[in-house]
Amino acid sequence: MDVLHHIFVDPFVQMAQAPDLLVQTLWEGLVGGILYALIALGFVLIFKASGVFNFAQGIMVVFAALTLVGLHEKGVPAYLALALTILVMFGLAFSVERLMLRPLVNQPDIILFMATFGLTYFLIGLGELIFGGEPKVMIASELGLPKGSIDLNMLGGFISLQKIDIAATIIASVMVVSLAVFFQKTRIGRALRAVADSHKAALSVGISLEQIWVIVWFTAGIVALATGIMWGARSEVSFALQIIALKALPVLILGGFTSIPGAIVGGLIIGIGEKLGEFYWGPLLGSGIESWLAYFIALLFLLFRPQGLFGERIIERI
Amino acid sequence: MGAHAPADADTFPKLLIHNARIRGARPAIRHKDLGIWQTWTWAQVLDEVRAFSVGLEELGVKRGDTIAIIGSNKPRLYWAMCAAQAIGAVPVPIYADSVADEMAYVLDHAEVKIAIAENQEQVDKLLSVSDKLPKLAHIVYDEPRGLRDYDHARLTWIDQVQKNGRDALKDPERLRRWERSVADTRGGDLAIILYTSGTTGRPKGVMLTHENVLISARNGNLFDQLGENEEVIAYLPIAWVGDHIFSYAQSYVAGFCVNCPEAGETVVEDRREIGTTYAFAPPRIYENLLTLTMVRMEDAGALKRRMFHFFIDFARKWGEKILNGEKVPLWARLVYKIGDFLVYAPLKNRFGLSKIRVGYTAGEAIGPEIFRFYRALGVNLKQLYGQTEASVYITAQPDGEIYADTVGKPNIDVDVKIDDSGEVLFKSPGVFQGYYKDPEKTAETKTPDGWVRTGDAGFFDPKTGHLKIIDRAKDVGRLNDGTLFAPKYIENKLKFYPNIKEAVAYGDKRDYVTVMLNIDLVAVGSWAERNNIIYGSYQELAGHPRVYEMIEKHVDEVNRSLVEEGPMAGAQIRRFLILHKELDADDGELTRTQKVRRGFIAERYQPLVTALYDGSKEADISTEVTFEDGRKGVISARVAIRDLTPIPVRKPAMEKAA
Amino acid sequence: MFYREAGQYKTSYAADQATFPILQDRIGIGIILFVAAVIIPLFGNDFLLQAVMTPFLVFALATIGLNLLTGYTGLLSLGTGAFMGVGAYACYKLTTIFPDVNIIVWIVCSGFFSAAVGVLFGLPSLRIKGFYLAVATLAAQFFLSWCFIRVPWLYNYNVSGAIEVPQRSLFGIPVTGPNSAPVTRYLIVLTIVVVMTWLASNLIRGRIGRMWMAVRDMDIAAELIGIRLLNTKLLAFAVSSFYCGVAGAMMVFLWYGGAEADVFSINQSFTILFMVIIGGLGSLVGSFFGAALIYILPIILRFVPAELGVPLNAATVEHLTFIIVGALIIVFLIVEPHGLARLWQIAKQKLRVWPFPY
Amino acid sequence: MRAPSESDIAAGEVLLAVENVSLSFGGVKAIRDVSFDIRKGEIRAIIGPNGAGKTSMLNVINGFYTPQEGRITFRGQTRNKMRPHDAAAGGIARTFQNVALFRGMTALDNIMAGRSLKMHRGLFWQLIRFGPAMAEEVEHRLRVEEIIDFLHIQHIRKVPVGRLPYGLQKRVELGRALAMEPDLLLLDEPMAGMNLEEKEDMSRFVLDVNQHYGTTIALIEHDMGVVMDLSDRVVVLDYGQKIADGTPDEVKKNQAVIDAYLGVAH
Amino acid sequence: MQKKHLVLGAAFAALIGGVFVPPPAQAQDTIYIPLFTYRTGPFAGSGIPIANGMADYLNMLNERDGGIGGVKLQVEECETGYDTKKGVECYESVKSKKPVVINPYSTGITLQLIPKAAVDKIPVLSMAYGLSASADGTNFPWVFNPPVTYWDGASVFVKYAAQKEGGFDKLKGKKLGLVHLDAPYGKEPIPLLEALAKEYGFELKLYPVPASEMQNQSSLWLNVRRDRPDWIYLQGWGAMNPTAVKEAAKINFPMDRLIGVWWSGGDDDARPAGDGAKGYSSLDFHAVGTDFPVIKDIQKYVVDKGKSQVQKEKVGENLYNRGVYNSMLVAEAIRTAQQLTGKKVVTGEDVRRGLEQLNITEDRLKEMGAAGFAAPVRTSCTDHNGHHKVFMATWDGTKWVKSSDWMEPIKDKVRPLIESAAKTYVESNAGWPKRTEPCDKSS
Repeated sequence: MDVLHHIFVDPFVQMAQAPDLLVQTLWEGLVGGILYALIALGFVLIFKASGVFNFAQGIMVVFAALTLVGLHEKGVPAYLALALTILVMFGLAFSVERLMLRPLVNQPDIILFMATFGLTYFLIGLGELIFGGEPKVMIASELGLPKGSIDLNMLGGFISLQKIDIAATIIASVMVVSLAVFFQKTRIGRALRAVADSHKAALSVGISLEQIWVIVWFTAGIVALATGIMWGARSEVSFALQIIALKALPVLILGGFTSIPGAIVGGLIIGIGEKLGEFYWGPLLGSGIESWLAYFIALLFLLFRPQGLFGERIIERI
Repeated sequence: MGAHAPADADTFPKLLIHNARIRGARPAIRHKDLGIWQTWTWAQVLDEVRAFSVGLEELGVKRGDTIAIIGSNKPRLYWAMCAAQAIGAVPVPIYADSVADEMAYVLDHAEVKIAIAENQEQVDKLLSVSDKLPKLAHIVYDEPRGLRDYDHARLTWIDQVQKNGRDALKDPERLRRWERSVADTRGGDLAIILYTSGTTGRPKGVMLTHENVLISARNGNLFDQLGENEEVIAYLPIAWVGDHIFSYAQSYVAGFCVNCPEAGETVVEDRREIGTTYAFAPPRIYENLLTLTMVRMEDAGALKRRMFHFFIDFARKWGEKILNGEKVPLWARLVYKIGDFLVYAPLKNRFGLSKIRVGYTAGEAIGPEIFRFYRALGVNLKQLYGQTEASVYITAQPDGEIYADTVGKPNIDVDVKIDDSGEVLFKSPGVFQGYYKDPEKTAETKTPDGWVRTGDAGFFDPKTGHLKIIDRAKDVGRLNDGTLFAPKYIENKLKFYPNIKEAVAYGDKRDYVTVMLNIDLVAVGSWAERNNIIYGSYQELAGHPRVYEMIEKHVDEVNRSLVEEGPMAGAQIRRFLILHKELDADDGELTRTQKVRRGFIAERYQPLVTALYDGSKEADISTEVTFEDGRKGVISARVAIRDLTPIPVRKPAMEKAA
Repeated sequence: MFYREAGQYKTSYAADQATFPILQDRIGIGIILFVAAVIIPLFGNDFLLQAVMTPFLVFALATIGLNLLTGYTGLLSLGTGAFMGVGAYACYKLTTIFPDVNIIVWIVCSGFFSAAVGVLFGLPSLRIKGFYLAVATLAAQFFLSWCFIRVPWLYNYNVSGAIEVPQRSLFGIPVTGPNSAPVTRYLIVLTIVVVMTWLASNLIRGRIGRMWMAVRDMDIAAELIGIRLLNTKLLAFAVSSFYCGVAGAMMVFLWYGGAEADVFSINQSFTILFMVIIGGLGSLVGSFFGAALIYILPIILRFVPAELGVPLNAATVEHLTFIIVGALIIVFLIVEPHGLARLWQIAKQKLRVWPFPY
Repeated sequence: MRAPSESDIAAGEVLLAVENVSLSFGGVKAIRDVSFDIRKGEIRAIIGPNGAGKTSMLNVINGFYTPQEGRITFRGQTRNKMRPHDAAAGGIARTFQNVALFRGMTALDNIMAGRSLKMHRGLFWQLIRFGPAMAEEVEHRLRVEEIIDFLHIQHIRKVPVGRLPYGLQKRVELGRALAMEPDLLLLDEPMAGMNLEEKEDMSRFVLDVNQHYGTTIALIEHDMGVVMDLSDRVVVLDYGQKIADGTPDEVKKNQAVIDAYLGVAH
Repeated sequence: MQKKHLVLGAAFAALIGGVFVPPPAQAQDTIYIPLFTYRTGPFAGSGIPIANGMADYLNMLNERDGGIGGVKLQVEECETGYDTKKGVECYESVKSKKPVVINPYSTGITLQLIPKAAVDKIPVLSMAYGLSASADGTNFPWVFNPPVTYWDGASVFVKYAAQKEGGFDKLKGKKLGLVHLDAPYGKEPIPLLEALAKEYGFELKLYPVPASEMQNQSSLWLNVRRDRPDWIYLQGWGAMNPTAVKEAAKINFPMDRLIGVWWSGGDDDARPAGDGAKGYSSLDFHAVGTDFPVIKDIQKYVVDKGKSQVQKEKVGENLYNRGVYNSMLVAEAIRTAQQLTGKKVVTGEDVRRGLEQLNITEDRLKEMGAAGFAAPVRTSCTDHNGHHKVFMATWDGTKWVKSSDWMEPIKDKVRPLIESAAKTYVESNAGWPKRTEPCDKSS
């Protein structure tokens, strides 16, 4: 009975007793969730357009952030570094398409998945070779990102909102919205959506498949850069950051591999869910359950909707 | 070797009993069936044959009855022969690919009482002509598939026949009766009637006694020292004397194992699996293998192709000498060893000839290049000259005395002589008893003092003492200017080229020599693919100008070799054409053993022959053809004719030759 | 070239379905086994035995395990590391609770525990397919990793939090623990791997293997010929996890000689998946190739600069190794997406039809 | 095992009865209130224009789809929901419109897989593959080899089916279904995409199966000639509804059928 | 396809056929010191400065003194990536080159090597990391972890908190938190802290950080915020540290009450939080900065000559100096071994004796040019650690500054725990060898 009490009563009592903490937890979950969603967005973009489960998205985050900071360290002004980094990400997208995707076209999914593993290794080696393995400090202030926090005294306590988190939320939202607009309103966007349905349809829009791949990988690169800046600012820029990218996976199964809104909603559910779980229920198990909680949440959803939250229902035909 | 049958085992059933006694546990016959090599030992075969035999008796077979056996190489069909012989009946094997009418003729002529058919296809053929065969009382079949719903009043499954036999044999008296029946059959009794297709006319039934076949087989075994450890694969028509000797008689005499392939298309595969030690094949088989090899190697990578050709050329130079045990420098032996590892042994492995001890080619002359190719690889391929009327063996090449252009020395107990007209005659224990119900023909062939006319022209090579066959005696002719014209000789030269499948030469009593050719679809097709020549059919490919160009080169080369050889220099090919269709046994253009029927072809393609001699550049022809399913149709075509510039004959050489 | 198949005929289905129906293959495997069991132990140094061969074999077994699941049954799993961990921890618990039972028995038995855990986490496979399933298995990976750290009972409340391999002997010869000779451990690993590979090859050629492959190739058709999908998939999870578990136990007891939980991390799972795919999905021999390539290639690469006398520091070599391995993976996939096994198959086919090209 | 004659069939016992079955996906009605029966030993054709619900009907019969309404009685047992593997265990086998072979496996293994239900040796023996397991394997291999022999596919026995031409794949698929030794064999367009010769071969096999093994066959086929030649009785579907049922001759003369087919041709 | 396969096949054949040439045996006129380092992987941030420090000091000895006692040192790095698997591989590959001591630089690798050390006769120096129990020389004759153990460190933290609170009795009822990496390394202080909590009546709160969540600690720090512990001890590593410091700042945790173990005291750990980290302290047992002759020598002989991989401005950082300190211990152990044996080229067995008889006095430190750089170190046959003094270094926003006196660990609490842990270890590892190595008389 005691156990049940701890599970079903206690946490809610706590929530009621310290609403400030609850709000703070929700906020942290929201910010974390948005960042998860950003990484997941990178996955979704690529998966939707090329069917590639891009395991390298995590390392792309690190690589982008590292390039940015690394260039700045070499004396390049922050905004120029940012521009150059975007260029580098384009170069990466282009090379990936040329050297990896094109020769592997029409291969089974798992092979492409594997290839992105190779890409991960390659980028780790390359990144460390060029920029060294030391962790770097994100040049947040140089890029004009705010610092410090807004502490709100309310709800019988205080709620601390990091300005960088607020910025992250805004930037992420802007990116999501602009991507949505890009997909809905522009010609290329429509082609990208078409390609998800059928490659032929995309061709009829007048854009080659190759171009589309470059574009999605480039877009994913930009998303990775944004993620890298945000997350880098929250802690530091190091290769350890790629582990965080794994968190995008439960987000993906939750939201469905092909759904942009799915990635966003999934990210938020996972972010908030795991923070609440860790904060209120974690201590029962000795804390640190965050490492697997997200997967269990996703798995639970999946058992009821095998195609994810926003995935399309599959009718099997024979 | 020592385990040869005692002299009193003078019939095949007696040999079977003997084998079952002394090597009962050794394999007698294998059949690739249901994916694996089902094996029967001699003891098991005896059991099967005995049951079969008694079963046949139950069906009403009496001593002296004839039993037709129709089908491909299946153990139970071989058993049927022995089963029939055991009760004094005479088996008459029939070519499985005969059309119903051909079959009807033989069945009628041989007065067959019971026919043993392999499957539904053969049964259907038999039933379609059964009203013409009042004597045919019953049909026994091997594979029941599709026959379930047939009226079984005159139809029985072998299993049922054997079951009846086994049931009857439960009575010990019945067993003794059967054994008596075996014992009562003598070596001098008729063992089998083999119908020869012959190049012209109706088939003739060659009657052979047990002794004819048995002694010939025994001498053949002695000649090549064949023992019970041999493995042979039975894939040639069972109605052909060659198969009868090699897959039946020699196996019974020596006690070795015969292997029946799974299906026609798996013979090569099956031969490889078994790894035959003793093989027998008409030149066509060797030719096909070689053609296939060369064609496939064309598709190999450049490096591999070069290596292949290097070693093959090397083998052509040294291989035969090594095989013949001649003196060869050490380095050549070493290179040959490397070649053996890289090319020869793998090649033999692919051919299924890795373990071959003795391989024979017979039935027709083999292209010397083809012959040498196999010998160069280390395959002990030899030539043999034989006939149904001789129970095969007339002459054969002893080990170590191999020449591409001879057919060897007379076999054990065989006497050979050449008469004034150049025709070869022989006398041997294998000499047939006569043609069934045809004393006239018998008398034509068999002289009163026991010599048999072969119908082939030949002579003994004074240098080697070997017999050389030039051609059919009646086919050797002369051009109008008196030049010797041996059509087969020329045809064989042409057929050596992988691109040429068949050749028919004309020239007797004409001014010059002309040929009609068939291209080899596999070889030329692959060549066409490489040269981006598009074609839709055989006809189209055969008529293609570039194909003509290529073939013309071959013909020209043949002319050159004729000139070099001297006596035939005057018989150069002046004109040729490529036929618009493949010569086919179903159309009567080839014999069942795939020999060209020159006369028939000349009639059938009369307009073409005329055109060959009237100088036209092309000619129209339409011919009736029989499709595989038996339907008939007409195809017509316009065939181009090419002229060749004769190669000048060097005078001094001529004089010397003369 | 080396294949001389003429004269190798089968007179029974048993012979036709033998493990190595071709004589030359039997000879080849005999030579390989001889080299592995006699030559290497006699002439190999400790580095070869302990840092190359033993790990290679352990990885090969784990790769076979995952291959049974992913390559043969078509179920993608990223929880291999954790299943290996279950084996290792189970073995540790067993041998500390029952120290008198032969350690090799426990190494093998530990597979049953990981099999059970595997079945548990395989349950979602009925409803979830493809990458979704892969991500779902990550739940197992992370949860189990967490357990290895968080359940002190698993590591006997060791202060270090790691499992330490006690010394155990077989016929008086120490086989685990620091006093055991590398060669002893190598031979035990070799024996277990050879036997289990043989068993796996039996399995995949029989009814169960066909059912797995049927599910892999077309699950709907498989169901319509009467195959129960859930049972079949769970069996695959069980057997696969069993293999991984034994590999995990061997990893700790016969290779590392002690381990922390992070040995069985997500990276381990990825490494094994690498090996499966590079080696070739659905191929046992490919599992060995994959393990060799992924594990041994970096070792060789690390030696290359030193052997060539190029003065590169260790870190640079490591970075270059990453780059080269990454690039090689991509190149391999482009050249032969079906893995080294397919390459081997092609080579073998070429040798069989030699000198013909087909 | 003898094949029943036509009069047998007319009076024959009903093997499978479909009663008032309706099936819909979302809002789309694939089958509406269809009833018919299949009698033991007959060859029953299901025909109809494209989209008539023929394949859906087969899917309902072998449990792949569960109909919203109606009952199915197979061998006297009535059910309206059944898992496909239960159908298989009950003796229903089928082939597919688009060949659904296990592409990575050889022809032999594909057909052997069809015998999974009949094999019982467990994991332990499978691992050892010796003694009873091998005996079982050999026993079933023999049965499979008989089927291979029956279908004349000896030469492709060990070829991965993915490499086979379409016609042979269809044959292997038939072999796999036969390996299950079914009471009822459902063939979904067994001759689709074949040339004349292959069609004749396949027709021969279908008849042989019916005769040789006494298997009841329900088949969907577009080639009217084949249908008329092969089948004992024909049921015609159009837009998910049954519009005719009877012997080939009866159906041929049925006005509704003629309209349906002509309607398609418009 | 064909050619491609050919090339690939050849490549693969070459790989498989690639004979494992055993590394050539070292010429025995040098002393071979392998350094297990990790300049790659998620922990490279901490690994790189340490690796640089270790290598640079030894190279400096070669450059300046021509080695130790006239014998050149052969220094070779082996990259482990902080991966146990590669660590074991490194060990196997260097084993045959007769190393005199192994520096595993990873607790995971150390645990693997502890049992092997006695067998292979190669001493393991796990300087202030590894298995705390290995401080017991009676049971672990081949393993050394001077100058302090994690338990010493944790005890100093408690002592420091007590001091600030105004005495040990004031700890009663206080909450002390441990934010630790959820791995054996991070959990190491728990038994001691639990023992002390019982002793002094404070409440111990545990905050584990899973390795995969190192950079995602916000919920954990929310827990901290809820629990409001009075003091926090940070036992972190790699990317966990800067994130923790940042998060602590974010919830306005008083920085002067956040104390890190020495492995949480890297410059890169504090720097990302910038001003927010001001006041954060970490335990340390050696000085920071370049104001020591020995560091100057390193700059002069090694760094300035471009013989180091270090960025010049990073010389003297905390973890760099940690590497230097580690190498000092190695060098002193070799020197001691040379004195004990009279041999110039010493073996692993000699160095083990050297490590056991280590006695770095103030005078010796001065000689080494390291006066004030570290506290004197002394080990013995039974005590392989020494449980030496440590001090607090506090982040001033840009660098670490010493902010306390040298503080003695609570040795009487630590030592019994060590002995009992060693006993447990030996018991659970049946067949653990009894110490047979004789004990040298202290010189």
